[in-house]
Amino acid sequence: MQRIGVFVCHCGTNIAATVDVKAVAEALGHEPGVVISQDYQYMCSESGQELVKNAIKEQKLTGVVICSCSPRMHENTFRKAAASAGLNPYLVEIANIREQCSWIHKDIATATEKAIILGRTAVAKVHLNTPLNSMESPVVKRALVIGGGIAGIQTALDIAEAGFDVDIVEKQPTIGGKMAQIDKTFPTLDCAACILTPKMVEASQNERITIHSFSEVADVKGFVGNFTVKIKKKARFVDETKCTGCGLCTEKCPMKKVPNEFNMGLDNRSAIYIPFAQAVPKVATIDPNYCMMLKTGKCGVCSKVCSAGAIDYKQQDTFIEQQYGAIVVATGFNPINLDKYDEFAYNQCPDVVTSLELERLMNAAGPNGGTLLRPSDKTHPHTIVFVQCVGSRCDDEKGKPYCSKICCMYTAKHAMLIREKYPDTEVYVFYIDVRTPGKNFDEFYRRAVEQYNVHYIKGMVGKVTPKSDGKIDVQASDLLANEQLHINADMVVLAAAIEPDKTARPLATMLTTQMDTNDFFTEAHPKLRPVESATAGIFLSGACQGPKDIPETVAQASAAAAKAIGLLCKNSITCNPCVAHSDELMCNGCSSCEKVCPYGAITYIDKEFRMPDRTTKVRRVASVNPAVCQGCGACTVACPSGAMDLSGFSNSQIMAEVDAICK
Amino acid sequence: MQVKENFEPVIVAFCCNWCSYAGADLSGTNRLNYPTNVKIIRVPCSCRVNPMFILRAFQKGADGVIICGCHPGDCHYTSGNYFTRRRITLLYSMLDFLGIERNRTRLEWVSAAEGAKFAATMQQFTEDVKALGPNRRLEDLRCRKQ
Amino acid sequence: MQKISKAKLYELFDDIASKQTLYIPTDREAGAAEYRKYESGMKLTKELNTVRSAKDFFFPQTENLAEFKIDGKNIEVRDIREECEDFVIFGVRACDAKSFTILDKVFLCEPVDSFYKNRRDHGTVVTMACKRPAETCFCKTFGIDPTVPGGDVSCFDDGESIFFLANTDKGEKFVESISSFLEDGDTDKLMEVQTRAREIMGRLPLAKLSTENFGGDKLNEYFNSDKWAELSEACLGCGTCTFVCPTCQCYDIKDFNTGHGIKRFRCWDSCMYSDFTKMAHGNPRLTQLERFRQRFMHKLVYFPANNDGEFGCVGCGRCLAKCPISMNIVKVMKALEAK
Amino acid sequence: MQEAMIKRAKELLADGSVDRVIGWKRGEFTYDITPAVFTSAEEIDSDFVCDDFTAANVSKYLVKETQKEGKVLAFLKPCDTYSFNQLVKEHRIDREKVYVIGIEGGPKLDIEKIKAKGITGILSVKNEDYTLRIETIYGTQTMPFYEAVLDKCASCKSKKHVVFDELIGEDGDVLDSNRFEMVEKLENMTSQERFDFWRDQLSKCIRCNACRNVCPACTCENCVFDNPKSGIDNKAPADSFEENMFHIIRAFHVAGRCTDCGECSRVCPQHIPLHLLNRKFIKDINELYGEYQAGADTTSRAPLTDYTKDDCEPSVVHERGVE
Repeated sequence: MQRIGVFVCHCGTNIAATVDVKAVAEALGHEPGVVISQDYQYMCSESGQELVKNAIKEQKLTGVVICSCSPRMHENTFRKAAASAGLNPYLVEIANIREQCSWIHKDIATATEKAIILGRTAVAKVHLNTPLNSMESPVVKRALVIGGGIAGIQTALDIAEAGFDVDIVEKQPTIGGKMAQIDKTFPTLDCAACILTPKMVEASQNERITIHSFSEVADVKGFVGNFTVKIKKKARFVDETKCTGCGLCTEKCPMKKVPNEFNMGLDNRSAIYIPFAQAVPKVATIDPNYCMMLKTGKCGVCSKVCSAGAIDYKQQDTFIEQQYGAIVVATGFNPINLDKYDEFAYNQCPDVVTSLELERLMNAAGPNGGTLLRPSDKTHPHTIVFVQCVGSRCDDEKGKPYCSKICCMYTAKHAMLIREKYPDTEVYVFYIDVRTPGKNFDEFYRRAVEQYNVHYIKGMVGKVTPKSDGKIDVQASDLLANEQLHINADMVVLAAAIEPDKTARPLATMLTTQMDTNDFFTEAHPKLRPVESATAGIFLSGACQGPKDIPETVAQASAAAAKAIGLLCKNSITCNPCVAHSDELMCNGCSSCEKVCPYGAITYIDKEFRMPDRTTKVRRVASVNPAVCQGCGACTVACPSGAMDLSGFSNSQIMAEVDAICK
Repeated sequence: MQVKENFEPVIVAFCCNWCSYAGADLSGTNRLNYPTNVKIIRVPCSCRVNPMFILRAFQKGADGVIICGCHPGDCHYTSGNYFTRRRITLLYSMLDFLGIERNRTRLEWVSAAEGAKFAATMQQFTEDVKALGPNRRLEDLRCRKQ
Repeated sequence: MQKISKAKLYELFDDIASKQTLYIPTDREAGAAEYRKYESGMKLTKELNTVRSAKDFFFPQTENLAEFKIDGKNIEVRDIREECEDFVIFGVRACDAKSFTILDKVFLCEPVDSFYKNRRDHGTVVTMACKRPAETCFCKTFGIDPTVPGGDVSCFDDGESIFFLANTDKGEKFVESISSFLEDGDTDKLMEVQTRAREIMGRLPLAKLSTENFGGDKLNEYFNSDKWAELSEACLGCGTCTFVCPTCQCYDIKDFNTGHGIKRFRCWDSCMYSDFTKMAHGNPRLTQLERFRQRFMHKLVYFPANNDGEFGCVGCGRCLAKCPISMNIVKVMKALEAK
Repeated sequence: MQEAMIKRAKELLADGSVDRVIGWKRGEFTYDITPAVFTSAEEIDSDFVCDDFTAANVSKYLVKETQKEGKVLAFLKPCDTYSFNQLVKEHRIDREKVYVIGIEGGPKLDIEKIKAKGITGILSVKNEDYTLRIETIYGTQTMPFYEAVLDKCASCKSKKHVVFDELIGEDGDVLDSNRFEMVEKLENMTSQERFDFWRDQLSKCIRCNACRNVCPACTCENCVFDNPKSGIDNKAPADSFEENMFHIIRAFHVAGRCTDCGECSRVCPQHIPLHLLNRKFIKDINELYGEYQAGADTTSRAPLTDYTKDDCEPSVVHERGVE
C-alpha cells in the first residue's frame, strides 16, 4: 500500500497569492494513497526540507509529491532531501504550481483548481514510481577545446595548468582567432598581438596541450565523462613535423595572387602560406585552390626549395579518434556578410570597409604597413564616416535582432586612433545609442568626444553613394538637430554585426547541445550556469555563447575551464537512471528501437528462454546499455510491442498523468 | 458545430523537458498568461510521446492535445524531434482520415527561450479547441463527465 | 395454423414495433445480414442467416455488471441492474433457436446469471423454418430439423404466407397479440415446402456427418490424439469462430476506469486467445494446440459430459464460412473419427 | 502450376534439401483451403493444392517454422514475397532456413463475393475461360471471373517476386495499380463524411483479432492489446472509442512496415475495409517522405525509423484536402 506525502509550498507569496495553498493541501489529502498533506512557507528552505524528511521517517512514506516551483529549479533539492531521509530520490515528484500555475493565472479559484489537478497528476504518477539507482561511469581525464581563438587558448591553458591533458581543434592553419587580426584593444589601447601571441606560444609549448590546427570535429559520440570524438585533420600538404616555418617556400611560390584572408582580402598572399608571422604552429599550408602543382601537376617550386623536405603533395585528410571527459566549445564569431546592404555600397566601393578591415588597414602587419590609406587609390583619407549598428538591433531579415555589444567601443577606439595619428582627419560617427557599460568604457568614449573631437551624431546613415571624383556621399540624418546631412567622405567604416561562426550549428547538432534562434549556444541557465550547456559535459567559452569583448571572453574562458576541471577531477560521475529498458519476454528483436537510438545504446543478443512447456527457445532480443542511454524515449515509441519502456517516464506513469488531468 | 456556453475544454500538453517545458516555465517567469485549461505533462523528449498517450487523453476526456518539442535541429537528443515530426504527422493525418477534427491536435516547436511563443500558442490552441466544442468524435462515452 | 399473407408482413412488423422493440435480420450489405432494430421500410434479408449469431440478444459482447463510484478515498458500489424491456426477435433460424437452449443450460443453472435471465425473460423468439439450406449447414448432425424450428413461436413460409405456431406460453401471448393480423390457413403447400427442404437437407455435402463417435465418454480417446497438432497448425489464434458461434459462451470480466469511477463489465472471451483463463501462475494451455483442442473438446466431449449428452454445437456453419484459414469443427470431427 | 509445384516439392523433400513444405491443403468444399505444412510425398499427393482459392499468405507461418530445426520450402506468391522480406528484415524469419519458390500470383477468388450474388449450396467452382461455373445443390450458376476476384488482387501492386531461390513460372513487374483510389475518395470527403464512413465501418468490428493475427507485420510476442501491463489492453470494443483505438494503433504499429498484402480485409468476418487505414499511411509516406515499399528489400531504413532535416511539419495535414 502506498503512503504518499504531499507538500504544498507557498513560495512566500509567489504561489500563495494566487493559489489557495491550504485548499490544495486539503484536496490532495483526499487522494488515494495520500497519508499526509501539508503546506509550508518555503518548502525549499532548510526547515521546509526538514518537514519533508521528518514526514518520510515518521509516516514511513513511499512517495513524495512537492507542489512548488518548476522541477527544473528544485527537483534535485527535494530528491536529495528524500535520499537523506532514506527514501529513494526517484520516488519524489514535483507538481509545478508556480511557473505553470500561480505565475500565469490571476483568478484564485481557477488557479487553485488547476493546482489541485496538477498535484493530483503528480500523485497519480508517484503511485507508479519505482526506486531507481544511478550507475557510476568513469571520467576520461582529457578535455577537448573546439576553437583556438583567445577563448579556446585561455580555456586550454587553464585546464592544462590544473594538470589535465587538453586538445585544441582549430579549423584555420593557426590558432589566434579574431584577436590576432585586431590592431589595438580598448579601452587601454595596447597592442592585441603583444598580449595574444605570448599566450599562443605558451599554449604550443605546454606539454599538456596538443594543438590540432587546420582540423575539424567530424563526429561526436558518447556522453559526459566519455565522449569519443573523431577529428578530421585536413590535408595541408606540408608535413607539420618537418616544416621549420622558415618561409622560404612562401617567398618562392610563383602563385602570389591569392586573396589574403588574414588581411580580410585587402592584399594577396602566395598559394603556400603562413597566415602571419607569429602563427602557431608556424607551419606552411598549401592552398589547393591556387597551388599550380595540385591543380595541374606542374610547378613543385616549394618542394624544391624546402630543405626540410616537408612538402607532401599527396597528403590526404586524416582522421584521429580520441576520448574526452569534457568538451569546451569556443567557436567564436564572424562579422556578418554585408552583401545585402546595398544602401552602404559595401560591394560597390572599395573605400567602404568593415571595422575588421579597418583593423587590418591600420595594423603595422597589414597591407599598408600600418599607414591608413584608402584601399582604392592608396591616398590618405581626410574625412571618415563610421556607421554603427550595421545589421545589429535590426527587426528585418537582413540583420540580427541583438546588439553586437563590441561595436561602440571599438569604433571609439578607431576614431581616437585616427584622430591621434592623423589629426587632419575629420571623423564622424553615426550611432543609434552609444553603449559603454564596462570598466573605464564610458571614460574612454568621452575622451573620443571631448579630447579627440570625434563628431558623434545620433542618427542613421540612409545612403552611401560613391561619386565619380572618388569621394563618397554619405546621406544621413541628425536626429538631435533634426536635419538631413550630406558628408563628403573619403572612407566609410561599417560596424558590421557579429554572428556565431557558421560551423557552430552543425557542431551543436553533433554535440546535442541547444542553440538559440541566432545560433548562439544556449547556456544551461542564463544566470546561474552561464558557461555550461544544457548537455552535461559540454561547456561554453567566448563569443559562441553571445557577443563579448576580450576581457569578458577571457573571463568566461577561465570559467568554462574551471567547470571542465571540476568534472575532470572526478574519477566517475553518476549516470541518469531514467533510461530505457527492454522487457525481454516481450521483445521481438525487430530492430526498430536500435534504428532510432541516437546513442547506439541498443544492441541485440540471442537469449535462451525457458518456455512454459519446459522447452527452450533462443530469441533475438534488445539490450540497452544504461551508461550510454540518455533517456530520450525514442525507442519506446518505435517499439510496437511495448517491450521498451523508460524508467521515470514509463508508459503507465504517463498514462496515469493523462488520466489524472482528464478526469 | 454548436459551441456550448461556458465550455471549458480539457487540454493536455506534452512538453519536452529541455525546450518546451523550459519555455513554459519562462512564460511563467515572465508572467505571460495562458488559459488554465492547459495542463502540462513533462516528457524527456517529444519523441517520448506515444500515439497511445494522445488517444488515451481523448478517451479520458481531453478536448485537445498539443505536443511541444525543441525546434528541429535543436533536440537535446539530436534526433528525437525529427522522429516525433514524422510520427505525429502520420498520426494526425490518420485522425483526420477518420474524420477527427484537425484542430484538436497540434505539434509546436517551442524553445526554452520562447516563453512568449509558448503562452501565445496555448492561448490560440485553447481558442481553437473552444471553437470546436467538446470532443465527441473520439471520446469514450463511459468517461463523459456526468 | 394461423397465417399472414407475405404482402401484409411489414404491416405486422410496424404493429409489433409500435408496442415493443422488434429485431429482424436485414441486409447490411450484399451477402452480409445482421439483426437490426426494425424501423418502417426495413426489409428482411434474403440471406439464409446473419453473420453474427442471435446469441447477442441474450448474451451481448459487452455488458456492464456493476459500477464503483470513486470519490477521493471512498468507493461506493452501485447496482446497475434494471429490468429489461420486452423485445421480439423475428426470423431466428432453427440452429440459433437451439443455441438458446444450450446457453440456457449454462446461464440459467444455479447460480442463475441474472443478467442473462433478465434478457431471456423479456425476449420473445420468433423463428423461421429453413427452405434453402447452404452447403455449410449441418444442423441435422445435432438432431435439429430446420424445417421445424423451435423458439417461442415458429414461423413457416410456404411462398405466399407466413404461418405462426406458438410453442410456449410467451409464444401464445405473442400470437394472441398479433391475432388481428392472422387468419386460419391451409398447410398443404407448407407440407410440400417442408418435404422438399428435408430432401435437400439429405443431399447436403455434410449430411452424413454424425455425432456417434463423440460424447461425454470420449475424453481419453481424443484428448491425446496426435491429430490435434496437424489440425491446430494453421490456427491463427483469432476469435472469429468463437465470436460468430451461437453457442460459445465464455466471457471475461474486466474493470474500466472512467476517471470518476470503475465500470465492471463482462465481454466475450475466446478459448483461442493466449490469455484465456490466464492465472497468476500463467496460462494453463500453453500453446495454440491446447487452446484449439479446448474449443473442440468442449463442444464435442466436455459439454455433452455435463449436459446430458447435449453437444455444444448447432451446425449453423458460421465458423465454416468465416474462419480465416478455414479450419472448423467439421474438419476436426472428420479428422478425429478417421482412425 | 500445381503439378509443377508438387513435383518440385517432392524432389526437394526426397533429396533432403528441405525437411518440410509449407503450402495449402484442400478442404471440405472447393474453397475452404487451409495453410498447411507437409512432411511427406504422400501428404502432398493427397492434400496439396494451389488454385484460385489459395489466397492465404503463408509467410507469417515461417516465423514459427524457422524456429524449428531443419529447412522449410515455402511457395510464395509475389505479394507474399514482400511480407517475407519484411519479416527477414525484422529478424523474425531466419532466411537460411527457408527455400523460397516463387509462384505466380492471383488474381485469387473471394468466395464471399460469389455468395453475395445469392449463390448458395456451392458444390464446386470452376474457372472456364474467365467465367465461373458454379455447381450448387440448387443447380448450376455462372458469373464473370473478375466479379469474384478478391479486393486485394483487384488492386494488385506487383507481380514481381522480390525474393526467391527459384521460380515456377514467370516473374512479373511492379504494377501501376489503382490501389489508392478509395483512399483518395475518402480524402476528398468532408471530415464529417469521413467520420460517418468510418463509424459505420468500425462499428461492425467484433474484435475477433483476425486482422491482427493474420497480419504478417503483427508478429509481436505479446501484442499490446493482449498485455494488461500496456495500459491499453482490451478484449472487446466496449465503446466506439475502443473500436477506433484498436484500428488506429494497429495501423500505426504497422505503418512503414505494412506491405499492403491485403490479408486484414480478406479475413475480416465483418467485411471492414481495414486495408484502407494501412493504405492511407502508405500513401502519406509515399507523398511526404518519398516512395517506399515495405518488404521490397531487406536493408532500407523504414520511414518511421528515419527522418530528414527538412521533413514537412504536421501542419501539412491541415493544409491539404478537405476539413
